[in-house]
Amino acid sequence: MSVARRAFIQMSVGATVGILFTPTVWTLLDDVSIWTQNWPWIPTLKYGEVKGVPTVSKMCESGCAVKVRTVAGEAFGTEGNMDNPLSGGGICPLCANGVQVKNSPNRIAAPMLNGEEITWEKAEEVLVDKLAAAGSNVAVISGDQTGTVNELLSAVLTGKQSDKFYTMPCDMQVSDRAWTGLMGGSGQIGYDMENADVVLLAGADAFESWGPTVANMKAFANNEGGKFIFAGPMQTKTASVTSKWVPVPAEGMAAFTLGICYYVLQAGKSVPASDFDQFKAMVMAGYTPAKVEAATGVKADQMAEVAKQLLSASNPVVVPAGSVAANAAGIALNLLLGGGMKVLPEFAAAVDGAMTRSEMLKGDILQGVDAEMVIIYEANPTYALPEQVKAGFTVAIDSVNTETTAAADLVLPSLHSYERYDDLASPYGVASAIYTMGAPVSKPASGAKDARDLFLAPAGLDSESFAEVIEAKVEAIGADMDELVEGAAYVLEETPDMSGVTLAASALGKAAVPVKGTGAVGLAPYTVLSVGTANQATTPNAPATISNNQLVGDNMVVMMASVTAKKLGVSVGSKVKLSGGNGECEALVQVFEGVLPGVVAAPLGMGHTVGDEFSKGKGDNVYKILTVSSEAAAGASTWAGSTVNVAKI
Amino acid sequence: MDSKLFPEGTQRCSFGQFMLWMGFLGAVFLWGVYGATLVLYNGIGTTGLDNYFGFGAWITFDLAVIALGAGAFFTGLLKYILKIKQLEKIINLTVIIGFCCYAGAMLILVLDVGQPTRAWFGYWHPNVHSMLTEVIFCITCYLIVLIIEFVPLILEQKQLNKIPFIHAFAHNLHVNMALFAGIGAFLSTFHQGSLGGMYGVLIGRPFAFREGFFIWPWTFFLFILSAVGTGPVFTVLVATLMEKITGKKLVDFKTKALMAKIAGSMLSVYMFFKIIDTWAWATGYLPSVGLTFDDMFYGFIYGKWLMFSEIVICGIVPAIMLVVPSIRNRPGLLYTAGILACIGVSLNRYIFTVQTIAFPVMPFDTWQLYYPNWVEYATSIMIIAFGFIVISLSYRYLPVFPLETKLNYQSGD
Amino acid sequence: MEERRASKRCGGVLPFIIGFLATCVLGWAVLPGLFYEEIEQPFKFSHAIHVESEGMDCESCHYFRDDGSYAGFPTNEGCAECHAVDPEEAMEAIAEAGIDPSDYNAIIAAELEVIEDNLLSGEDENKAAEREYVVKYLIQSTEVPWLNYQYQPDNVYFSHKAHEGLDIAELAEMKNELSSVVDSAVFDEPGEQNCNLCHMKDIDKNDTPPAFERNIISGYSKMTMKMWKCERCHALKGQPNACYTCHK
Amino acid sequence: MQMKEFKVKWGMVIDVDKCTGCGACMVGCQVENNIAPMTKKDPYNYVQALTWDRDDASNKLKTLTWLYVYELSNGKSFPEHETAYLPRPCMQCGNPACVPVCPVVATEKNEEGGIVSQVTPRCIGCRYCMAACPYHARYFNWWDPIWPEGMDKGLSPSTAVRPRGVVEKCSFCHSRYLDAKDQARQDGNDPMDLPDGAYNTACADICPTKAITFGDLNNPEHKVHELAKGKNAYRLIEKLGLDPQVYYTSEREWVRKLGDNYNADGGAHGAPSNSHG
Repeated sequence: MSVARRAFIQMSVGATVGILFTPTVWTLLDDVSIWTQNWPWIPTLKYGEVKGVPTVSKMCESGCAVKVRTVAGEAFGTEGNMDNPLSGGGICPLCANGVQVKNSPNRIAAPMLNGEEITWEKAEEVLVDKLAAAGSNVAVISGDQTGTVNELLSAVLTGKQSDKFYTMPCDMQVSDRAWTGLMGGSGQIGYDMENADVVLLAGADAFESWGPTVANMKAFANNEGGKFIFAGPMQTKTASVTSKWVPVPAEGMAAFTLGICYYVLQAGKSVPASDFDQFKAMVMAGYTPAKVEAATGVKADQMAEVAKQLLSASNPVVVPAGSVAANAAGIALNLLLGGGMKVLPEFAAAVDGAMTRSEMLKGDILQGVDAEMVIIYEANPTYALPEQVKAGFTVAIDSVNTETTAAADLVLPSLHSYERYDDLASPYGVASAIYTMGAPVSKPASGAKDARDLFLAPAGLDSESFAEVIEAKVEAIGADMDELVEGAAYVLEETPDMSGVTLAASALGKAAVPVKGTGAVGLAPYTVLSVGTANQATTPNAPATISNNQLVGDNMVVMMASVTAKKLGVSVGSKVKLSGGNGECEALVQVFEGVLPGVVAAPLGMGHTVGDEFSKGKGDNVYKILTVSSEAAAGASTWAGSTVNVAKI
Repeated sequence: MDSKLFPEGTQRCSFGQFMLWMGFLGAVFLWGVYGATLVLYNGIGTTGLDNYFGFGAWITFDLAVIALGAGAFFTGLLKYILKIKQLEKIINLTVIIGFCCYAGAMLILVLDVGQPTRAWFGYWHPNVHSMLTEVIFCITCYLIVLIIEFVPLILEQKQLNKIPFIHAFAHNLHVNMALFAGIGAFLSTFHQGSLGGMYGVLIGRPFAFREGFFIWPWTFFLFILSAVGTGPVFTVLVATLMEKITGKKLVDFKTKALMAKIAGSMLSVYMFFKIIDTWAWATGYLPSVGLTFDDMFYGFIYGKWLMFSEIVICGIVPAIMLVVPSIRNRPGLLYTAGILACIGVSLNRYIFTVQTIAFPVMPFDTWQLYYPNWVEYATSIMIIAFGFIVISLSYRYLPVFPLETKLNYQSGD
Repeated sequence: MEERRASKRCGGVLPFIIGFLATCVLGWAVLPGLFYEEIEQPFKFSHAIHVESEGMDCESCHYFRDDGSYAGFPTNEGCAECHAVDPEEAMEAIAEAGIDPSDYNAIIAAELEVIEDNLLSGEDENKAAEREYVVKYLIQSTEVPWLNYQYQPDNVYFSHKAHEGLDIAELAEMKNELSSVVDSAVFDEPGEQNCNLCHMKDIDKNDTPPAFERNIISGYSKMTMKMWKCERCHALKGQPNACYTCHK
Repeated sequence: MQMKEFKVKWGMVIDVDKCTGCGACMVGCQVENNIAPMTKKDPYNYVQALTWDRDDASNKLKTLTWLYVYELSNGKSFPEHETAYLPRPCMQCGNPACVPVCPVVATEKNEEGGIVSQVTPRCIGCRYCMAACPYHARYFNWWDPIWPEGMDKGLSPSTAVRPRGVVEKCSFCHSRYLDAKDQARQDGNDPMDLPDGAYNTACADICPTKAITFGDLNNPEHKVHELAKGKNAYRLIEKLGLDPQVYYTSEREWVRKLGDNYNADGGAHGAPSNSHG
């Protein structure tokens, strides 16, 4: 071959060697390796000063005292607030996701009239007109149990001579019915689990869904050596850490509690209540262990054992939940034992014409609401109470799209907890009257305004903004604004007058009798916070934490003991239809031995039809199959004792 | 029309017929390409792999083809280093098969790594302690060697070979082929071993973990043996398949039998150690971590029958069939044994890949099932189609089989 | 035969050397420059004016927070302490003048008092720069998108606090080992600030900020310290080189 | 098997008897470490839109849960049945199975308190480490991370966002460690001798029952030092010799028994009641 070609080959060889003697190739490779490490579509981070700003979060039922973590002023996370007794550093899974919900595309951007976006001016106009037109036939449904906003809204009603104030069904309401209704007490019942040496959770799923969950868990954590016993139809998450689980059907809880009273009375305990003798007679006659065992299936010796532990304790406490009767029985038992049950005073009101908390809890929403105009504040009755609410004109106030806002005539976007002034007064169950408030951490999302301001005038207030109402509240209760803003809580030490409290003997005697529905199996609806609550749908990061015992794909999962499954002729994974109340649910079967035989446990809070992909179309809505039965003797309605028929499909 | 390109003195099917065949293969290949595109563009979430089964069909496929492709290095070793003349009659085919298998494995690996653009980090930031690094090194290097071994065959193509430069070049390569064969043998032996080592070193996976010799767990040596035990028979099977398809005799049975004999003896050695290893593992290691042999199996999918068929039906049986001359010399039985052996080694790779990670080590953890989805199948089949295409082209245009003319077009010998 | 071999020999060495030298020169002198594109900073910020004329010291903008984190670039909040243009007033004025707040040129042209009266600079050139800052960022309450000459990606956690104590004089002993990491010129006249070790030398005396040189492949700054440099110095100083010492 | 030992040894002691499985820790972890919520649709990927949906979070085999809470059962039937919840972070093993197998040194056991690092920009996504880890503590990004519109503005500064195709895992929120060291330097304290609590993980911080205790196992000043030696302390599948830096404790024997395999005796470390060191 020719010299030219060889020369060329050799030159290129030389060139190749030469380039290797320069940094070019290596730096080039290095740059390429870096190039492979930074993809343009992957979001980059924001840097700056990192702070933890204390405030309150209203996503769970009781509300959490939180610190919002911000970087360069932008909120990115939520952590607990060490200095606040409601948190002690911990928070619930819902509030832990607060910032993500705040930034969710599911937020409502602007006021809407029949689905059309309108201006805030227009919205206010419509609101005022409708209020005027409705006259006294106005109702309020509030999903907030602890906020001063309820004073504002109730004042609006008072101004219009209406008493139709409703809260969503909650333990606080049931407890109040028992305490102020049946037993003639005043103030709010609380339970001191932290200092008790024996705690009987009579149906109260205290570490997951009952009362101030986080405060309860903190109490549990700090209570060294205290013995916790859980009684209920299923082994809830609470039961996984208590030292004992006593299987008791929901409708039998009152009778079970009275069954324990039997032993306590036998031990000679008494209370200076006017109807004590009547009560004693009623229990000794009607609720002997044998009778209770017959009615509830709970073994007498189990009750004896529990009673023994309570009696031997120096500071026992019984935490009831479920029906009014169950609460009354529980309170009675506490009075007999004289342990860690507390009675909390109510904080002074800030708004003239506002109802007291007890008055607010009187309305029985399960009986149905029918009004010319219904104002719904951060509640989701269209989802949780599909049949109860009828209205000529509905105003829904919420920060995100829900079934309720979708169905409402007028929608007013509200600010997220982290964007507004809000407060928490004595969430139900806390051991002492405690007040916490929070100032805004983030700038409001574009278009968002504080919808509560629209009700200042109708409530007869001349304040500029709701913030002033909060200030008034703080002043009224005699707390220090600055300390509260710093995240500290204000505690009110005083006990309301207990004279004239009765044991509601006559009513309780009848009301405690277990009333069961007609369905084939009992239904134990349960709440897991990661799934959500009646008012708060599943949060963005929660789905990864929801177990396949609640949700598989888009199918809800119901749990039952193997014997129940055998009886119903179903097995793990079989698809079933549950029918009860006036509705039906579809679900997959999971066998879980921690459920009372003859009972099916179903998770509440799924099956949303409106919202983001994290809740919409996930599972089915158990509220549809709950049966409302009336506790005639207690003059209230309850979901306890719901039953369902199960059909394989 | 392309008859000028055919090897000296051979006949091939009509161009139209050939195109039809290629069209079919091409279609299958494109189906795989579609699957591959989805994987590369949307991410590996597209496949049936998950957090429990990070390794699945792809890795199994890779290990299997690499084992079966071992015919290339081992035969090369025997022919060039140990100078077994007989084998030159089939050596070309072994090289082509080796090339297909390794090239295919590489393609699959590109899909299998989550960040293909970083695949070369194995060279840029190597971790010398990792068996996988060794694999990456050896496979890439060995693929290059195979290409070098393949090139002269291409250059011997009738028309190309007329060019003096190419002729000379091809000749030079041939002279040095022994060197490459040597390098190839070394590289291939090592990564066959490393592939086994990959599993043997998993201290967290009782199903696969093995003690070993120096830095190499026993699986290291077992994988080498199983590969050399099956590679040659696989070559024989391919040759036979080609004969069936083309209707020509391509390799004389004497050579096939020799290959089978070699494979058979290696396979026997392998089975001997494999059985000892399994026994030691079941009775020695497992109890030491609180586990029993039975714990390792579950239901039908992960049942004991897998290991039984691997070791007995597809291990001991073919080993015997191949070493016993009277059986080996019956074509039908030879091929059966060969097929069994190949299934055996593939099963072994599958068990080591999937069952290893399927066994729930934490007592409260559960056995999970793994189903590869069509994307994994399609891409794997794509590789097989690729192999067929390469071999078809080579057969049609390259002088792959030195004996072809002798066996088919000349009467007697 | 003879001449053939001869030609082979000379034909062998010469072309080789030519090729070798050619690429060497290319590789060292020409190619490296081709990998960078120059990007100007958002506006002309003069360190010189702030430091020399106004007598500010580095810490007044670049300081450690109480948690030990480092406030690198000043925020509008900081700048507003001196550049006292009230965004709200300014926006109102702009609205009154009927100008679109995003139309910077129009705002600048309008020479509104709220802005003009509060400009601190003397010379027009500097005034223009200051005006640009005020109009584009301060009153819009958007932070200045400074280009960081020492840019590091999100996966790097650099602690200024940990490097606060680095002493140039001390490092001077390792001058040679560090030659490829730190510009040797730094060691010639060690300033009391050790920032020069990694940051642009004597930036505090700089009037017009130099362009940001962006690598067209990696997108990093030319001055971005690559990992091997960090590792070199850590090794020399006996500091850990664990991944998590610097990565997140 | 040589253990790597360092002056500081960050570890956890998780009290199974306190964990109610509420899931707050898992949410806190996702938020702290920028783990995107799982969305079925990828609006930015046209090809994705053409094919089937991405996995949703109900498929536990495709989720990214650095910290995962397992539900344990004593296997008995009603009424003897009992449950417990066991949070499982990365064990940060002293003798990790995952580290030596990585072909590109994307993960290592080194100083920084013996936390097993995972550097995702280096990771090539071969998933060999996942095959190696018996705790399933390592997770693969099967899909690109996508935050629903607007949600990506609230990202945490503590962890870089990972692209798809790389493996990631719990890092004990180690950038909080770096922060804590800076704080110490600022206050003139020794960054290598942090007081108990100065550095805490997101999950331990947020846990309402304080079931998770975090600290330096080597430092007698730290609570974990004693807790890890408790008579009910144990570690998961210890017999394999991975030497985890995460300890569990439970007074319930059936829970402890579920911590390791006892189907055949010959266990290197014996019963879980006395298991450490």
